[in-house]
Amino acid sequence: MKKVEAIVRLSRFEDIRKELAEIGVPFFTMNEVRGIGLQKGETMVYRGSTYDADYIARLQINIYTTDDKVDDIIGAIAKAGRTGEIGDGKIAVLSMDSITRVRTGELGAAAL
Amino acid sequence: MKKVEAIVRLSRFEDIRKELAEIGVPFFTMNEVRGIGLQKGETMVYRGSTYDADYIARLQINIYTTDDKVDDIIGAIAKAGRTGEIGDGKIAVLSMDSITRVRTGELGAAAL
Amino acid sequence: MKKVEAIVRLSRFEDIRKELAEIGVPFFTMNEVRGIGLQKGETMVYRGSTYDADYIARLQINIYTTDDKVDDIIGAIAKAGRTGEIGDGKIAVLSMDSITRVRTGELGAAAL
Amino acid sequence: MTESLFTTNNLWILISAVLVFIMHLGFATLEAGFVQRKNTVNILFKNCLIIAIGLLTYYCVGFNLMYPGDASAGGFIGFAGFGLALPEGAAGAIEYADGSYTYYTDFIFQAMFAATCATIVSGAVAERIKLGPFLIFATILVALFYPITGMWKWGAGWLDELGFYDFAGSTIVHSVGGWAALAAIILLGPRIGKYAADGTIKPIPGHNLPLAAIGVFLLWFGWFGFNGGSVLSADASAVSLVFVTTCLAAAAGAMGAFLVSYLMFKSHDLSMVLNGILGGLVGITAGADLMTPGESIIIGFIAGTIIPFSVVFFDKRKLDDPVGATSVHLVCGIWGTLAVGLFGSMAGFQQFLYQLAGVAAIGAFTFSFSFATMYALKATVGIRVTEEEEVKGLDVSEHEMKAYQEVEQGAPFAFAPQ
Amino acid sequence: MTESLFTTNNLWILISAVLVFIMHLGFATLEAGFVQRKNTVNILFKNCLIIAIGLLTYYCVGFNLMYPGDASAGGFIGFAGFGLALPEGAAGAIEYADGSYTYYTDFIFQAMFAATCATIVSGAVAERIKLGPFLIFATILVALFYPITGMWKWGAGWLDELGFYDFAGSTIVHSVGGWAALAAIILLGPRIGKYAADGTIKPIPGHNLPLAAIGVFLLWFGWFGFNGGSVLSADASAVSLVFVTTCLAAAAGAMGAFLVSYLMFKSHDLSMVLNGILGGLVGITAGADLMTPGESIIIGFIAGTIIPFSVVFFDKRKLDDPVGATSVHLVCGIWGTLAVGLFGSMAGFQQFLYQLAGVAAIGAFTFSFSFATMYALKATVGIRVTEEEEVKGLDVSEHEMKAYQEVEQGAPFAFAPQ
Amino acid sequence: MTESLFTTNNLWILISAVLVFIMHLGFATLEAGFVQRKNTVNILFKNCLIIAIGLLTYYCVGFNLMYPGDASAGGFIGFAGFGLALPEGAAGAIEYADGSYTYYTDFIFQAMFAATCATIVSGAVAERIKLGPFLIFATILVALFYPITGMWKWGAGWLDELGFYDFAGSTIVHSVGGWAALAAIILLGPRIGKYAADGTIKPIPGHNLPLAAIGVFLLWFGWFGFNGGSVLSADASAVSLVFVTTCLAAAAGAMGAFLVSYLMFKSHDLSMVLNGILGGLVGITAGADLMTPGESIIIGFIAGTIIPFSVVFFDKRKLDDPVGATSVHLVCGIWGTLAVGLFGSMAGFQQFLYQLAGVAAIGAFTFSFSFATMYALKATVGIRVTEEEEVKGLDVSEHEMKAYQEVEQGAPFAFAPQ
Ligand SMILES: Nc1ncnc2c1ncn2[C@@H]1O[C@H](COP(=O)(O)OP(=O)(O)O)[C@@H](O)[C@H]1O
Ligand SMILES: Nc1ncnc2c1ncn2[C@@H]1O[C@H](COP(=O)(O)OP(=O)(O)O)[C@@H](O)[C@H]1O
Ligand SMILES: Nc1ncnc2c1ncn2[C@@H]1O[C@H](COP(=O)(O)OP(=O)(O)O)[C@@H](O)[C@H]1O
Repeated sequence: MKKVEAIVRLSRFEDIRKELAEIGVPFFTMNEVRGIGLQKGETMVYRGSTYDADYIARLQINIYTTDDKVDDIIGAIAKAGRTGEIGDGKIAVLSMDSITRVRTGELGAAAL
Repeated sequence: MKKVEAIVRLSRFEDIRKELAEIGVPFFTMNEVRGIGLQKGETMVYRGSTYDADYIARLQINIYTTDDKVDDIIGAIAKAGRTGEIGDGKIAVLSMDSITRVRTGELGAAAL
Repeated sequence: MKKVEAIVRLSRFEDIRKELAEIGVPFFTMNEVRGIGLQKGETMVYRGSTYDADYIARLQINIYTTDDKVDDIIGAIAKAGRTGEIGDGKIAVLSMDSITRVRTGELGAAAL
Repeated sequence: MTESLFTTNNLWILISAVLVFIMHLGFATLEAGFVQRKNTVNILFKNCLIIAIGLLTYYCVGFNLMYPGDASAGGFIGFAGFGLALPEGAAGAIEYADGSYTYYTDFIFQAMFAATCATIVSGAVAERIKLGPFLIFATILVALFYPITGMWKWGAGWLDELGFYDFAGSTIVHSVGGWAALAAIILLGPRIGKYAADGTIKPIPGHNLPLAAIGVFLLWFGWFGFNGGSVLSADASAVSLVFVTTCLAAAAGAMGAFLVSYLMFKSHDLSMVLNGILGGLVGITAGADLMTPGESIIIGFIAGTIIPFSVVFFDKRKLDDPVGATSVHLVCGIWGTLAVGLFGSMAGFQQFLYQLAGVAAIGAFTFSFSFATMYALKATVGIRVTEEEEVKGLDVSEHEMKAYQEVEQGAPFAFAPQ
Repeated sequence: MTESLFTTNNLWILISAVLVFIMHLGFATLEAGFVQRKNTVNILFKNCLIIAIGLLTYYCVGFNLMYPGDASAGGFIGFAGFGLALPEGAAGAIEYADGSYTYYTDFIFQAMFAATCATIVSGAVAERIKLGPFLIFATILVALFYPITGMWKWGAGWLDELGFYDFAGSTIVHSVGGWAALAAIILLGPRIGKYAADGTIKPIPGHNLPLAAIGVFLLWFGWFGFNGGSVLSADASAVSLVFVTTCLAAAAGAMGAFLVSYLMFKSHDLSMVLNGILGGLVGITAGADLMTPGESIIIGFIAGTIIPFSVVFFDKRKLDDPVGATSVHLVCGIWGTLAVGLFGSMAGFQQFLYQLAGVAAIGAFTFSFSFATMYALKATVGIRVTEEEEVKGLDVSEHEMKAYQEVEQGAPFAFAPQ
Repeated sequence: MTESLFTTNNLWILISAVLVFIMHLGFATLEAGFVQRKNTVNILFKNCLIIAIGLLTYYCVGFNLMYPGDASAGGFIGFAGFGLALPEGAAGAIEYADGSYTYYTDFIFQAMFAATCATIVSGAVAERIKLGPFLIFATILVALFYPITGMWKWGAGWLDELGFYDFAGSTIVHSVGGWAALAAIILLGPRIGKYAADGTIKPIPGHNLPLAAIGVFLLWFGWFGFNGGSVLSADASAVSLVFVTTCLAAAAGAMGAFLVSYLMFKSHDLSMVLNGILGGLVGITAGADLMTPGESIIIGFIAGTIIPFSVVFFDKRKLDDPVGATSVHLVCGIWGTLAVGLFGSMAGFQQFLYQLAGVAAIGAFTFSFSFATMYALKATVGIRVTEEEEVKGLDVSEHEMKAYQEVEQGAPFAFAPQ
């Protein structure tokens, strides 16, 4: 079982969500993150001094899934999340030992 | 060593915390996440139009732990986090290679 | 490939960032978390009643990296993140199966 | 009385009405700042409706209940009919109040006071009361209870005959609101989570203290009209004295609350200082025209020192009042009313007894009728939201809205997308 | 006329100007509260510049275009020259307006009204208009369009001759702003994301409802000067009646919007109640001096009930107006103007026709000239920010600032570091 | 002088006091908006206490130090005793100020001005000063320094004799506050993180610009009383002229800051426009009664253009002033005072020298005494919080509170639980 973590642009969220739903992955968890990468933050001005916003607002999408779906998920996110501009983000896959559904105690694929 | 990640209801937090303390896991890290799952967000109304809140506010609890405690932790969270209603959340276990305590540089179980 | 997760003090962020840049790790993602550990939250007073802030604000730094850099990263964060006071935080290393760059679809080290 | 002086007098009462009006914004922001963010829409909604309901019901029945004129039955109750009835003669008849103001000026100034009363309650019952029953209760309070006891003094009723004095309403407005609030919170019970299983207090801090501070400054601002307008003319000497006593009492209230809360809790608690200012203002209200500047400082300072004790007292008795309305309006209202017997140009034992009588009579009436009304509502439609609704917050459960929307167009979250 | 009465009259008009001034803060906070947080700096910036531009252009040309005196050409247009020209005699000549106010008082009171007009537009076009073109449009509106139609009535022009009545500006101020707003939003198009591909409305809730509520209360507060000052003297009888009708209409507007939006949407929508209060105020403005209290309640209540229908109507027509300015100022402004023919001391079929004529003439003029101006701006410099800028938010893309900074010194985020 | 005119005059000064009062809310919100969120409670707390302390100390000593009457020693210093002493005759004796206002009116109007001074300092020293020493400094400033230099001019002292003119206090109020602020920030040093190791400026943006905008509008609102009330009567001609010059200067200040900051930084910086409005207001204050409308626009515009230069100047000199108080109150205050010698009915070389003399004398006195006081405090109790406290934020370290509480009952975080 795997956990897929994707760091993506906020503006691509709606499309990624749709794409994931289409490949049968409608459920996930997400949180706000701040990215420091090739793409730089906006240049801001305050009282005559300019400064760069250090980071860029990003969305992290976390999906617990079975091994067979991993490639589809990566494909879906890569497709819907792409703008082609620097800053599109990353998709990481981590090994997951187990998953449990709190409501029922079900384990593994049944918990998803 | 493992990292246990649990996505739970905010309203169950106090109980989960107590339950974890009882089984000897008083320390952890948490963050706010937004869940998209079987349970749908609230229906909201604004100026005559209704819309659904896309996501549901959830809490993610992250616990770094030794292998032997994993089952206890899952049990504790599953017990205290359960309401029986759809939307209670998930508990995932990820493999962790190492853990270091920043203050001392201690490694492994000693770092916890 | 590894994911390094570090829970650190917010006030150490600037130094950690510099230290990471020096060892050739300029890019990462971070998010706000709340820690419950040995260090306790501030004692607050409101209308005559005291209470403890349950948690402590912390920063989680997430770095996707190749295996060879892991030790350097741990070293850098441990060095720059240390104050020596209780509450300096933890650095965890998780196994990562793959990493993809959304913009290009590149895989593995090329994606970083 | 020249037309010119009449115009000036009338203008001041009108401007005072404007100032008292903005106190409603003061209450709205104060209360909004002191509740949790999840109940903000609810408290704003209530404050908007209260001023609307207050003005309309005072138009329909309140004014003629409070100032029944000849229709008064023994000084206890009277009613001069529904709606407004312009007295014989032109609208602006200079004779109406001896050249001080017109009939309509009288109405609008009094109407602004009336709505204040219900607003006091809304803060105390915040975060857990059902919207519908609250609005019913507020309507009854403004339409009936407030004008009835108001008439006892200001409508030339029996308390006025007796010798009771309440210049601008420490008792008639503030304590009345406070008694009603007390009755309501006894029946409502504390908010979920305010008390741990073992009974210790778990503070539920307000979500936006700048809003609360805005509220307090606006209330002070409005109080210039509340007290200054209660002179009921623009008389230079009287109004300027009232301005000085009002301000010095507010300032002394701030210092009193500051010092006592520092001594008691070793903290510089902004919420206490804010309440202290209000306590000083409520305290001076009964005798703002009777005190020297020095006396007003004493009265305000004592009111300020009362606040921390009172807040802790109510909290310990599990009378949960998120904004401190009972401490500010009820306790300091009583203090201010009694202070008329202790300080200033009317002070004296006899007067003190009259003041006690007024406090007791109005308190007994308002508390018992409020309690009965709330009790009836509780027994029938229920007055408290469900536990689930309360935990979710009234904004989502009663209004399907959020006060601070996070979702932005083009992005699911609250910060600018890249 | 005694010097003393003159001083009092003049003082009231000055104080009214102060009250109307604070309406600009009301608009600023109302609009800021109803937009998304990423466009907050932009809306505040526009509101700061509008009042500045409004006052300066009204000084330069507006005042003498609106009150051309003998320079008027057949009551349609006239211009008495640039800048202010103190009439012969002392600045404070009691003769200027028959002892009601001085020349400078006249100017400052009128100037405050003028700026209001442009502010109405700023809310409707929020979150997508370019700053430069908006400021050009606002300047033209205040400098030319508003004074021209204003003159038709208040400058003793042809509509005044005809018999059209508009006490304080339901049409002359509010509808004019509303028509200009309508023209602008037609040409601008809706905000990105307001409509799904299939045309369904996707609400974009305001980011800070306490700010919006502050705005509405401040507007009501200022309206005491807007309507009360339009009596153009401190006449006790007239001003006090206007205060009563204005307040009761606002209160009834709140109730109307509350009830209808509950019946229509089964929700207690704060944003509707806030708009309802404003609708009631706009509605009573044309006839605030003509109505009995009872009639003012009817007018206000109807205005309030119009709001939810109107908001939904515009939304369905894809006329995207984030703050409801067209519903409040245009629709209720028309309603209030027509109401003068239906209720109150001037009611009558003849009068109704005059009112219709005024609404139509001023509407046609303002809408077409506003449309033409906006069209020209659109065709040349463009009036809308790019899609990318809109999604990012105007604060970052036009101002390189954020309204609520998250980064704190010593810590990258918005909470206290340990 | 009729009783009626007396009543009107007095009423206007009282209303002006009310307007000046609300400037304290303006300062509180402006300063709160411009600091980081972690220091919000602290700045609000200081603003609450300053108005309280200001009123009380002005009552105790300030008023009689500023207006010593016959007790004045050569026009340099004098003291008429502690507390207020109602002059012989009735409180409202029409003779007190020749029928313009009563003794108590005089006091309350002046007391509101006094507190303003200390508030100016609180913005500049925000985010790093210790609460206790700040309060001590503010008390000394209001109780001693402000009344002493104030007496030199307004108390009929030596500067008044000389021919120095300062209508409503560009120097006497604003620059005095500004000099004290400058002395304080020199001794305090910049906030941690404001300057990088290499000396480059790292901006620390304010946390809530809507609050700051509310502050500026409220200050403008209050300025109608600040300047309008300084006419010291309701004289129709004088007050209306002052209203016009004040408003036009504020508007021109906005435009000046807008244009210059656009030319200098290529940005539409809201914080600069907000400061520009205030700069225009401070600039016109010294000669608001002497200027034509056109001259007031010039003075205001120049004040507005000064702002961006001045802000950058202080920033470059490492004089860290989070709210721009020194630029607004000190620099524009000096400009406005000198402008009396350059424009308007008193302009002339001789007058310019008098103005220079006043600026220099008051500046030298206030700066050196403020510096000495702060220095003494620094050397004894210390004036700056520890680095740890500063990084944590003063709200948590000095008040154990947060301005925006995140924890909600039933949930550990700031959004509605499900
Ligand atoms: N090594 C890394 N570890 C964790 N997150 C990273 C890493 N590199 C990049 N990111 C995240 O991905 C985002 C996009 O990366 P960036 O280098 O700007 O563009 P791209 O992925 O298109 O080359 C960054 O803002 C950051 O959040
Ligand atoms: N595949 C998944 N990956 C990540 N998070 C998930 C996944 N499925 C559900 N979740 C999280 O768990 C929460 C609860 O899931 P839901 O399906 O609503 O209820 P239940 O777990 O009781 O069946 C969701 O809101 C979401 O945050
Ligand atoms: N077992 C754990 N799992 C996850 N996070 C932890 C764990 N233990 C501690 N932490 C995180 O590390 C932070 C610091 O830990 P703490 O025990 O206070 O100090 P130290 O690491 O210096 O001993 C905590 O606030 C918490 O966020």
